[in-house]
Amino acid sequence: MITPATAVFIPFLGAILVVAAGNRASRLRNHSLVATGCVNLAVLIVIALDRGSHAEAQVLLETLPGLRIAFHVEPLGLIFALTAGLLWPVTSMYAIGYMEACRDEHRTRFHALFCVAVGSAMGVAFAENLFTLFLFYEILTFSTWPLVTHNRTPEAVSAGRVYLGVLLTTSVLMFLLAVVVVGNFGDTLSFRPGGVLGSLGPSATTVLLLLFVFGIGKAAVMPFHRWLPNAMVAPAPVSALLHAVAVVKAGVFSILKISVYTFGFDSLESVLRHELIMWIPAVTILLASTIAMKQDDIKARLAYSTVSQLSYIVLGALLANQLAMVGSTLHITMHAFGKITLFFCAGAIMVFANKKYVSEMNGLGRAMPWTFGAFLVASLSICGLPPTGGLWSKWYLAMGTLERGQMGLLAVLMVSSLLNLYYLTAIPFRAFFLGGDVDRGFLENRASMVAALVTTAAISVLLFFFASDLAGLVTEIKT
Amino acid sequence: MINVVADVGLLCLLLTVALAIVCTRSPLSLVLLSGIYSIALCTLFVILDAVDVAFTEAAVGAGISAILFFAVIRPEDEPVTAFSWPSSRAILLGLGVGVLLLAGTLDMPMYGDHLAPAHQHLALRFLGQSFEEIGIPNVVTSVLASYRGYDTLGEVVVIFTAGVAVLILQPDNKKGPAKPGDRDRFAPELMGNPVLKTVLLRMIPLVVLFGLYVQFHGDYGPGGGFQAGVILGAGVITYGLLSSATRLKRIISDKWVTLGMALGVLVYGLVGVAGLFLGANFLDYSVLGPTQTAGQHLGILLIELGVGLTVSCTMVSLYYCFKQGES
Amino acid sequence: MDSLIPALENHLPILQVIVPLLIAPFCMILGSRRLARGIMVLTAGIMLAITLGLASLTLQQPVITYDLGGWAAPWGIEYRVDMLTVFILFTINLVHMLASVFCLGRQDGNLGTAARPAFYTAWLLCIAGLNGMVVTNDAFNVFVFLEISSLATYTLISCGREPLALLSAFRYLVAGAVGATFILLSIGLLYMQTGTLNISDLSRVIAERGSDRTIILALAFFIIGVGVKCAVFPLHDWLPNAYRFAPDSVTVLLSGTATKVALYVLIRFLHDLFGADFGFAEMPLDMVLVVTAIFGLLLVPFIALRESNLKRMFAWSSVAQVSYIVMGIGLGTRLGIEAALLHLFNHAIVKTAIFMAVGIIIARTGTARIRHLGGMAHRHRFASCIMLFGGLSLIGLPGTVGFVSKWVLVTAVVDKGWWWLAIPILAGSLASAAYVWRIVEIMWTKPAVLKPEAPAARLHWVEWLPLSVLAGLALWFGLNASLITGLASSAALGLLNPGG
Amino acid sequence: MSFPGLLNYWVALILLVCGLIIVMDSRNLVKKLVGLGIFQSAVFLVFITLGKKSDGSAPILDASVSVYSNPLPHVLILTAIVVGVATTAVGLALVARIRRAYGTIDEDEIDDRPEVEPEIVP
Repeated sequence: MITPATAVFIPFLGAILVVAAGNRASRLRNHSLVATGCVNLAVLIVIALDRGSHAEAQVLLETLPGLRIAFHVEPLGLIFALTAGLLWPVTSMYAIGYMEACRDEHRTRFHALFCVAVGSAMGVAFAENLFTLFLFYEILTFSTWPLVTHNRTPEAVSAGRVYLGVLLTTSVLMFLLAVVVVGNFGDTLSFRPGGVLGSLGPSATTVLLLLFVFGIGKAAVMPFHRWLPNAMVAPAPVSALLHAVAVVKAGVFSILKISVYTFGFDSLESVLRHELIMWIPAVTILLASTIAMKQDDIKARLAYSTVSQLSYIVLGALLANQLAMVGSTLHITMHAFGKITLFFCAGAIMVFANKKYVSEMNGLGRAMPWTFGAFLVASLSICGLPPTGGLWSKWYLAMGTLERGQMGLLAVLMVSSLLNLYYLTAIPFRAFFLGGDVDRGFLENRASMVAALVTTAAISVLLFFFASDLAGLVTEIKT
Repeated sequence: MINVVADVGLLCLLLTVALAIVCTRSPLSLVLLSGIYSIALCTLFVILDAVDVAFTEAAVGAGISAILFFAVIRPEDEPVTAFSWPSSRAILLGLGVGVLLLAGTLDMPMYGDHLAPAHQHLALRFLGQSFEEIGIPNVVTSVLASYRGYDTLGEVVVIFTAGVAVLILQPDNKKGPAKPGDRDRFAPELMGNPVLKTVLLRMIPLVVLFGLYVQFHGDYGPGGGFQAGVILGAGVITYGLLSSATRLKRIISDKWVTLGMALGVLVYGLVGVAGLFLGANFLDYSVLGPTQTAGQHLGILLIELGVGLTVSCTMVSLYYCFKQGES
Repeated sequence: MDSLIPALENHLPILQVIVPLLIAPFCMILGSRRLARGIMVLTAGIMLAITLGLASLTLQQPVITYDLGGWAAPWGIEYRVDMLTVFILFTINLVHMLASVFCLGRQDGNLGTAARPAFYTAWLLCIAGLNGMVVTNDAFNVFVFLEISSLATYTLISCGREPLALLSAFRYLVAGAVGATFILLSIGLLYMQTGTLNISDLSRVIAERGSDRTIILALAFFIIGVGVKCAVFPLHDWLPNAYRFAPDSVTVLLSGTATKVALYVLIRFLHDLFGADFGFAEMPLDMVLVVTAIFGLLLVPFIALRESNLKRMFAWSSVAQVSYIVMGIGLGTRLGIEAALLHLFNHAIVKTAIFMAVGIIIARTGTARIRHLGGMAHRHRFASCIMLFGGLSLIGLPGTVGFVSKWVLVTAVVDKGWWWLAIPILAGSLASAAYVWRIVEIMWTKPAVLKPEAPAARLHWVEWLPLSVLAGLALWFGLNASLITGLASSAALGLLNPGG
Repeated sequence: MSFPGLLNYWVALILLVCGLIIVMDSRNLVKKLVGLGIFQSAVFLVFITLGKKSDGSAPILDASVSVYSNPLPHVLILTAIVVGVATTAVGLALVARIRRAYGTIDEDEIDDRPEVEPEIVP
């Protein structure tokens, strides 16, 4: 019986397997980790092919009348789940290599929590209502806290405090409050095409929208973005999968899903001062890009780049038209593949060359050609240049701004892309063309890590050719 | 008229003593003052027709409480200054609360009002029908032991709980070396006085006899198991004070005292359970005898015995425990 | 035999109380500690069984009454069992059952050999008193049984190992006695104006003759008196130290039962005695209770955050959690009471589990200082995980019982039209997250401060079994709360519409 | 309006406040218990006064008497007095133990002592 619930529970099962195998049977643990990922991916593909039959809510438990833990399949969630599901086995392989290279003692805990986090992301993707969404959103928050503080150093612990503090404060004070408002004043907590807020007035809708946009702290809309750069103390695979894909995408995905299925485009358009609200993510896009340019630590630069890119998706959600929605959804996938490649590369540079600052990377290109090659491809995808998938998402987003007649926002998108181009491609440029006289030999000696980053870069390129299928999937939504 | 004058006079006395207590710091004076307070209060209760309550207050407030306080206070607690005003914060708070409460009293029925709601509802039946239903003239005993017999079971359990509590709280003697001599600290000469000793020893049988009278006459006059228990306990304790607690323990060991405490509660409870087995409700005495009043009589006699047993044993137990604490 | 069983069925309300009440002195007579412990657990089991029996009876017949001594209601003392009674009985007897199993694995405080059976006697008296307060329908009888349980509680608290346990017990005694005397005075004033003591009869007479200043005074005295016993925010002073210095098993018992029964008495008196019309329409009781609750749930977590002792920190958290229950009661609506009851049950099981886990850690390490907790999570995994789970429930995260009751509470405030109250409720949750996470951070990420204790003391079944049961219940009711919500909702309905 | 009127209640009220002041204000544990006793006795006085009927007599049935005072408050206060003395006894037992542990019965002196921490091997 393959249902969305299966896809949610397989990673949790994987966590149990990993704990059961433990450090003593480390080979078994590693194999079961990758195998779980592959099984999960297979299940997701089966669900995707058979998506029509899972559109109805599948209720697991009814906590209270009206408060159900239930799953369903719809295009947005499916695309998010497929993205995370495809990247998970790849990241697992990378993580196994990385953690062995770091000789970490707590690998079992690490891998088990990783599984839990992926499972929660699946839960967010397939959530049928706001309660389920919030439940898995919070499990995701708490299960990634030990990963952020994995090193147990004072910096890691204090970064963990910021991480949890921001995410919990926003989610409890605003997100939960918004859920309460929807539960009590909306028609239902379930997600319905066209929205469930028919009876709510425009001012209440506006407040509610702001509560969601700022309350979903994982979307890192400024000023609630501080947790993301802080979370970069975590090991590279965590930054890669969780802080480029699962956690942050869970945030923006939630905003997207809520704007499509809880508000509906009609409600969104009725929001007071809509133009002004759309400028909230736009400001974040520009500011974060500017800050990213100044960062020398490569992971910090990538983190601010993520903050900036996430707001593209939030902006797409707020634009409230079909083109922008397609653009946002595509951007979830495109940015995921691009950014995970960048984080893989950053991790590889850290492990192989023991470098973490951009200014130290001159001339590393010859020692690590695959890594920096992949870095270049992924940078292009983030900037939205052909021949990468990133082009299409930005294309649709730009069309969306045009349809709404927001030339200012279009300009923001363009300027930000230019900034991306500057601060991302500068890194492979330095590696290949500057300071080339030092011969370091060939450093890329862990096949699993290199394979992972090359795979994700290749998929970024492949997505350039298959974007229309994804876009077609999104247009199935009746808005 | 004389009642009213006495009432007002006693109220004034109570107020004076209470104010004195507020300002006194010496524990010895405090205990003596609270004894005076109790006696004034119990006289006032007599004037207000509450003879049973007055009896209890006399036995408890002026009797047992004082003995217990004396067992705890020490000469070294006496402060340098025996007198101090309470802090202004407390006085202000007290005055504030008092004025608020004063407003609340204005709707209350006047003193002695025959038409007050309190005298209408339940009281009418107790005064009018208890003699047919229970068959004893002391209405307080009827209500106490039968209509509200379950409260009295609770009361006995409270006493038992206090006994258990004090037993738990008595210090373990194994920890500290026991000092010889367990005479009362505040009046060693007094208790050592041969005249007093002889007289008091002769009086103990009379005290016990009086206690038994109160126990069994409670149906007809003021008194009952509780007062009797206190008097009996006091008699036994007097013996301990005059000779020594150790000698008293040889006659009535603390194991027996504990047993008696528990047994009294059990007697009371089992009389109630007997009702269950005879097909009635818990504590329904009517089924215990051939007629309703006979059953009630028997039930009340038995439970009063239980009360007396628990109370007297608890008193002795308290005495033992506090003695132990002194050594 | 066949005739005895239906007979027993009729007497279940009284058996609920007299079984422990009469077994307690029996325990004392036996004089053996081992026997006393066995009897204690057995009694707890019987009491839980009686509660379940009563529950099945109330399903057939919404209100069961029992005339003590065979005297009809206003003249004699009456026992009255309805859904609300059963709900509370179930809560406290469940907690008591598990706490007494847990107690088997603990040293019984700082006691001499002679006093050891007495500890179990006091334990049984305490729970008997609490049960008596729940079942009775007589105002004065509430006072008597309150005193039985209170005296036993003071005694149990004083058994703690540290000498400050004595002072804490003494302070609780003074506070408790003042509170109980206020309640007594309130009962006296009510009697003065009505001439009766039976709760249903009182409510009838008050409704007939209307309220006056004396009744208002009685209400005020009652709220203050019972507020002390519930440890409602400004009257909570006795609780933190009492919980901290009490023996671990006693803390476990008290946190799940004593304040809960006091809260029940509050609900019962406000609705069944004074009447909702008087308390909530004529008097601004809703405002008073809600405002104190807001202060409690926003301020207390900050005290907990600065606390240096683990046990006292969770005691402060109890004060904060009581505020949520008081807020539910203060709303005065059906949903409000439902939320209060749910939170009462949830907090009882969660806090009991937390104090058990704390007890396990203290027994192994000999300290409850928070700064000594570094790395404890890796040494005592099971207990730490339970503490974490309990902590998440205190915060009220979805998937835990704490979420369910807070959700219902928020629904209740919105339903009453006071939707702005949702903000302090959520802020209170966040504030509790701060103190819970402080502990989690120390236990999981800080280096160990203490030497590992020499023999790795394994968990005994009396430790893990009750903990697992509680954690299982908390998890199950967090995910599927329909059973407990249904019970709470019908209890609240029965309270507000006793007829239908 | 007969003379004592509400006087008994007012005096009871003052006694109540006196008791509260003693309990709150005093630092001596024995005095606190004495204050508690006064506090409780004020409530007893309220009950007994409300049971009084003018020209009544004690509620022991007798052919020569026609007006009896109300017996129910007497019953309640009998119980309450017993409860009070039980509380006092437990309180005093606690005070005796506190004295053994600290050598004093003054709250300030006890509070001034630093808390004893268990021995810790770092």
